[in-house]
Amino acid sequence: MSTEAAPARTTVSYREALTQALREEMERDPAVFIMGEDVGQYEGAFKVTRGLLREFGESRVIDTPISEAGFVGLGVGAAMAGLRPVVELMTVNFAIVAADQIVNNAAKIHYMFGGQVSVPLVLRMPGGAGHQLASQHSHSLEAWFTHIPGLKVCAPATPYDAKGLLKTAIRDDDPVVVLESEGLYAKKGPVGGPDDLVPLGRAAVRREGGDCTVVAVSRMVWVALSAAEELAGQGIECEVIDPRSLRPLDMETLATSVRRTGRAVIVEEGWPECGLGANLAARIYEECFDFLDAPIGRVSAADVPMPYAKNLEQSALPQPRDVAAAVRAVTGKGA
Amino acid sequence: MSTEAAPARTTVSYREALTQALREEMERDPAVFIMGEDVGQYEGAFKVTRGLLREFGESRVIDTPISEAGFVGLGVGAAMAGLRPVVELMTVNFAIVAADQIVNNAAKIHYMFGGQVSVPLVLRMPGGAGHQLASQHSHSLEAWFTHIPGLKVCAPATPYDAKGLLKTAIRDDDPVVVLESEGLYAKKGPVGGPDDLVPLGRAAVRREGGDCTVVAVSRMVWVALSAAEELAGQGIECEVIDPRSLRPLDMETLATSVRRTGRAVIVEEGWPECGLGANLAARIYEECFDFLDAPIGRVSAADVPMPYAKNLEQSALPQPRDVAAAVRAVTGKGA
Amino acid sequence: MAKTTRTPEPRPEPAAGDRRRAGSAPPALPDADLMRRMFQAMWLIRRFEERAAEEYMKGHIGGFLHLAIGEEAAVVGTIAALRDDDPVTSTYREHGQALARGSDPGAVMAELFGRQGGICGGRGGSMHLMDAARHFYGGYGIVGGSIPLGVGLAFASAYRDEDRVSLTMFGDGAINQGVVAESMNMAELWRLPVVFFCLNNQYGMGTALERHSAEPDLFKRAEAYGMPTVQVNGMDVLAVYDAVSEAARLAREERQPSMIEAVAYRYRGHSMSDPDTVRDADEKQRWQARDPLLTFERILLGEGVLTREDVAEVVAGAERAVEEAVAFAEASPPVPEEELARHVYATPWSDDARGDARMPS
Amino acid sequence: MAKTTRTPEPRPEPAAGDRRRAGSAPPALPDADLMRRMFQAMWLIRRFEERAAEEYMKGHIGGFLHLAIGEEAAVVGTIAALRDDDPVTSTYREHGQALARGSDPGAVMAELFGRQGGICGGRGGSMHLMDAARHFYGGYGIVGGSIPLGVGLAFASAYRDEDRVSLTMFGDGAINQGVVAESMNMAELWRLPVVFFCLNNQYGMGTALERHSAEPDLFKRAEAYGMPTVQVNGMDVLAVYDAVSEAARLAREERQPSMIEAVAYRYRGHSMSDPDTVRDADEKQRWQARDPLLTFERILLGEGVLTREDVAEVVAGAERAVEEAVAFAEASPPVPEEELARHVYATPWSDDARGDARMPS
Ligand SMILES: Cc1ncc(C[n+]2csc(CCOP(=O)(O)OP(=O)(O)O)c2C)c(N)n1
Ligand SMILES: Cc1ncc(C[n+]2csc(CCOP(=O)(O)OP(=O)(O)O)c2C)c(N)n1
Ligand SMILES: [Mg+2]
Ligand SMILES: [Mg+2]
Repeated sequence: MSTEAAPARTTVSYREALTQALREEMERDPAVFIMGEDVGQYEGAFKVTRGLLREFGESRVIDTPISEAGFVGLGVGAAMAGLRPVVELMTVNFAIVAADQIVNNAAKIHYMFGGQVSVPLVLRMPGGAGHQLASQHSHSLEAWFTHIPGLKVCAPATPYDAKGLLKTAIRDDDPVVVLESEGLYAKKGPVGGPDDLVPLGRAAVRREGGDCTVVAVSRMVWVALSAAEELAGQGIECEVIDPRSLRPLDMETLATSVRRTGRAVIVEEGWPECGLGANLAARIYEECFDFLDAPIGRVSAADVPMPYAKNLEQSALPQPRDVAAAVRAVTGKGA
Repeated sequence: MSTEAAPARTTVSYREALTQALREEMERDPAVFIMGEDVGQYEGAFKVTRGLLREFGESRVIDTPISEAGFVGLGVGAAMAGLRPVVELMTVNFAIVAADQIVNNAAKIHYMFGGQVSVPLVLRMPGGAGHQLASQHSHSLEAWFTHIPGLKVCAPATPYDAKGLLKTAIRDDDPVVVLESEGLYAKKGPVGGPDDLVPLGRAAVRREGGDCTVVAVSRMVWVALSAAEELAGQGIECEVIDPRSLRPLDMETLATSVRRTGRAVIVEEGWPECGLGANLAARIYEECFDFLDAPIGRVSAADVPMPYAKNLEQSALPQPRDVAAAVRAVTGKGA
Repeated sequence: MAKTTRTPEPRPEPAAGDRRRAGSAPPALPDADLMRRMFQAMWLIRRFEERAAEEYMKGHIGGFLHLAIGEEAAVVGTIAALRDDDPVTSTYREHGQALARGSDPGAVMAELFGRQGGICGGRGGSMHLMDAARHFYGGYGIVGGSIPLGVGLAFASAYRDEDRVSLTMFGDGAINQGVVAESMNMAELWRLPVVFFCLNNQYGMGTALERHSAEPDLFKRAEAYGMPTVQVNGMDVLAVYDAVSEAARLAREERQPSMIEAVAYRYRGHSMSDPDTVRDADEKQRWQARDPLLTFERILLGEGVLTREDVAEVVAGAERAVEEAVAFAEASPPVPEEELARHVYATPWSDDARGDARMPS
Repeated sequence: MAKTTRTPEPRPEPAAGDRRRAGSAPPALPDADLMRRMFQAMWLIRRFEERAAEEYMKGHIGGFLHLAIGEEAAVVGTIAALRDDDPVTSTYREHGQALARGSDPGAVMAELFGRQGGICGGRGGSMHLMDAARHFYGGYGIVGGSIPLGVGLAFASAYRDEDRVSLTMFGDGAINQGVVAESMNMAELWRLPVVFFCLNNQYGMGTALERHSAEPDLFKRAEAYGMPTVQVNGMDVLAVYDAVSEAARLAREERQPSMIEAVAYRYRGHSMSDPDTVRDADEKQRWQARDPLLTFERILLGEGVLTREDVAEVVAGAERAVEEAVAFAEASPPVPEEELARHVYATPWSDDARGDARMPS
């Protein structure tokens, strides 16, 4: 079930894994094009589109004005006509000005017109915090997008999944929101080849263990894994599960694990109220009620706008020690 | 704890209750003004501002262009300067184009500038479905707003609360989102006088009962109450609780009830994934884990864009029979 | 198509629609057969909407019902000037666009009735008609929100090196949505084959043009992007036809986007639920006197294209078509409730949890 | 202030900034004392930002750091022409606006350092400076998002019948955010006392003006709303001062909003993390040759307002002020972590659940 099980060809960064996915899919299908702010000449704010303008030219790698609502809507229209736009939002924070195009057009068109046209649109956007970018530039809006039927949503945590999920998203006939993590672009790992797709709706077990199931999303997978390391030293074995795809959600893998461990902690980078963690918790309680030996632990960002000061920001974000403490609390083991 | 306990002066519609709140607060404080689409000459799409243009003139009742992002932002700026704008979004569906102004400005300004200015802004917006308005006009976005620290959010279900909460919101120094219900404007009930405020963060027990706690929001309170009636006939007594305010949330009242009944059902008009119901469920599980005799039941809208056809729409929305079925399931009583 | 005003509309008292009043010499008339079909379409739309209003009152139609009665010239003149495969997008006030494109009136009425035989299977209703096979890409409910979609359809045409022109229709109130400005800038920046068609009926709901737009000459909005613009008499189907023909030619042959402002008037309230108390009676009467159907009838009789008998037959034909449409709608079965979650996704997955609504198929 | 271009900037090779080149005869010079203070402010900003860049490299400053080096004329000419109580809003590139308004350089540097003594208590950082006491209403990070706030501040002034003018500064790239169009329409529709100041440094991040705006003369955007506009040489502090003085007069005395496009250039990359590889070296050199500090120095020496010694003293004074600012910032304590949830709400509640972060106080 672990993606690492899949045949890994090379070891590259999460950033380069995304670039590979884009390059391969553009080579495969002429209907695929890239559009966004500074994706061409500037090669992307996070350099994910490096080299693509040179390779594919201005007709397929398009620098836009700072008009997110406009070019996301343009992407929806182009997708209705059968093209496969991959629209980059420089960050998830700027997707908010395009929320109406995403929620009222991309997510609704296939349904409200009775299935006459589909919207094979990919919206790539990095999110998360940790670089002192302060309140307006530190959002994790997994919950907002996952709330919306009509969208598909994934959040890769590894280079392998970044490549495999982005390729799947590009080939999918529905609008897919690919939530990347600003904190993971430099992360290195194995990636698959041109035909190694990662399906939507399949979680990955990142670490096996019998004492507590830790469900962690995107960058939090790594936070959870380092907490699991620490806990292992104290004799507490965590099973770390990465849902990878948030809509659809692989409840089976989550529930199977929790039924076995009887304990769960959820780790998210976003806010606690009406967040992803609350949703995962509610669904796990529903499916594992009789198996849970303790309430599910939730580790989220503090319920505050993100502060600039480094010490405040770090204390607002989930740290390995917070995860470890939550696991100790739900297992009743350890210090 | 029930608002009906408070001294009720007259019996008016939810719509008129809101009008009274606006009129009284505008008379009380010259810094209060109303702004929105067709709130003046047209007297509001739902006639909530009826008569106010005549009473207070064009300087305080302002018809806007169809520019939600622009006039919500204008309201934020005016609030920073110390005015008390009451901005009407014709419906919650149109607040989505203004999401950035709400999330990145209204909710963040007090914090990110270290408390130098506050944003005493009220955003009124009706939501919900049931009138065959189809996919783009049927949103219930309680979860989106409640997710955001820096905002306060309430959702009145009765005329008394509509008036009392709106007055509280107008006097509050923080941005408050008042989620009204299109389905409740005609609902009649008692209302308080000019000084009867309903505080944020205090739930109301709408009906007492020992078998199951039913937490219902906005219009769903009435759906829950009619289910409770039906169930009472079958010997199942529900305690129906209306949180009224979603941020802050009165967990104490909810938890106290669930600890007593040992069973809970949550009824929301919005979507199930990352919705309000999942959040309320997660928080109740956390605080009542050892008291719950069964998993919490959740009744939400179907996880689909809202269809136009009447029969489809009705089957997509929570009905009393759905609530009754959920209560029977969690109590194990009744047919 | 210069950056100047053609067949100007002196507001608030515009001259009766008549292209002979146009500043420039009128272009030659379209051929008689086309004009006959345009006249038929205008009457079909008029009768269809009058009947829809009745059915709404009877409770056969739910939700919002926005009528374009009075705007038939702008609607039909536009569609008639386009090629059948030119993509068109519109607002919630779009029955006419679908009918003018040739959509089956029965399927459109059945959609308003929310039946299985509806053109969108009952999912969309009056505000969300679509006929993709006829390149009518839909009616949308969020003001302004459909305009970038129209630019996207133009982008696809250019990307594939096709010569299709995308036309997107919107109202005077919609021009105040920021996304319209964003769309115009991108269209001109990338020279996309799109026509921005603003059907200026001088009100956004209850708000008069002068009370929502600082500059009532809306075509000037597009000039800010260096785009050719024109203002035409939207009550004159031929004036609209000429303007759209030229705009389509510019887009098709020169990849030059442009904006048309067609000044018109709606004879009914914003929607069936609007008591229409804001607009004054005189104003309505003045515009009633310029009914686009009568204006066009005068021209057609004058030019000898139609006889009085022909006109009567056109009206009767529209009547028959609407009768049949209602009959079809009434006979159409309700949408099966098992289909609630159908079409949420084009490629659904089978979810392990919470029943049908979670299991699109 | 006519809808015409003043001190035009022939692009891509603009003439050296000099108001004597202006089409119209130059207005009289501001008084010597004011010009001296403007010159001091320009140098303070220049040195402050050069030093901030160094501190960023040393890791003392985190997040994004956007420098306005090269744009000092536009910043100082603007603030100098306003009254001290005229509200000003800006973007994330706003160190200069705060300093020009008289904010304590130490408190600004401490904010960049994320310390308790920061002007926003370390919550905002470089992108979110505010000095409400000086009517500087903040720097904002969402492009375009702050512009309606500026209109709202103008609205408040008009609502209270005050004569304050709100000026909102934004970049060339920001003009493509739809909310800017919405804001301009409302400002002119309601005649609000606001000045839209577009600091056109000809790039939005790595995208050149011609590649993001269909019409590179950005002032034309405001003409679409019937607003007076002017384009000025943003490298010439006096040209900017004149334009803003007139715009402020229009807003204050005639409640007439207007737009100023100041054409300038930033000498550094978009932010410290921008390698600045897109812009070519020649272009940068041409604009370096027109350094606004040197241009102004020439004028001040020529007019006999300053001697060479005075100039040296101004530069040394700026140096000293920045030294003190850094010393203050370094000495300022870190923000106490218990204060994480402080200022989430102006009127907090005490929540019964999940600890401090849930209990703003
Ligand atoms: C973003 C948004 N805001 C508000 C509304 C409510 N609304 C529906 S139609 C309308 C008026 C639109 O006027 P106009 O664009 O002139 O089109 P018309 O109805 O006159 O054809 C309004 C305000 C909406 N649907 N979307
Ligand atoms: C809505 C939004 N989209 C994208 C960004 C990322 N971004 C930050 S600054 C910038 C360029 C802005 O250019 P301009 O308005 O000319 O201002 P300048 O940086 O040149 O001063 C971009 C794209 C953002 N902050 N907000
Ligand atoms: Mg209109
Ligand atoms: Mg710029």
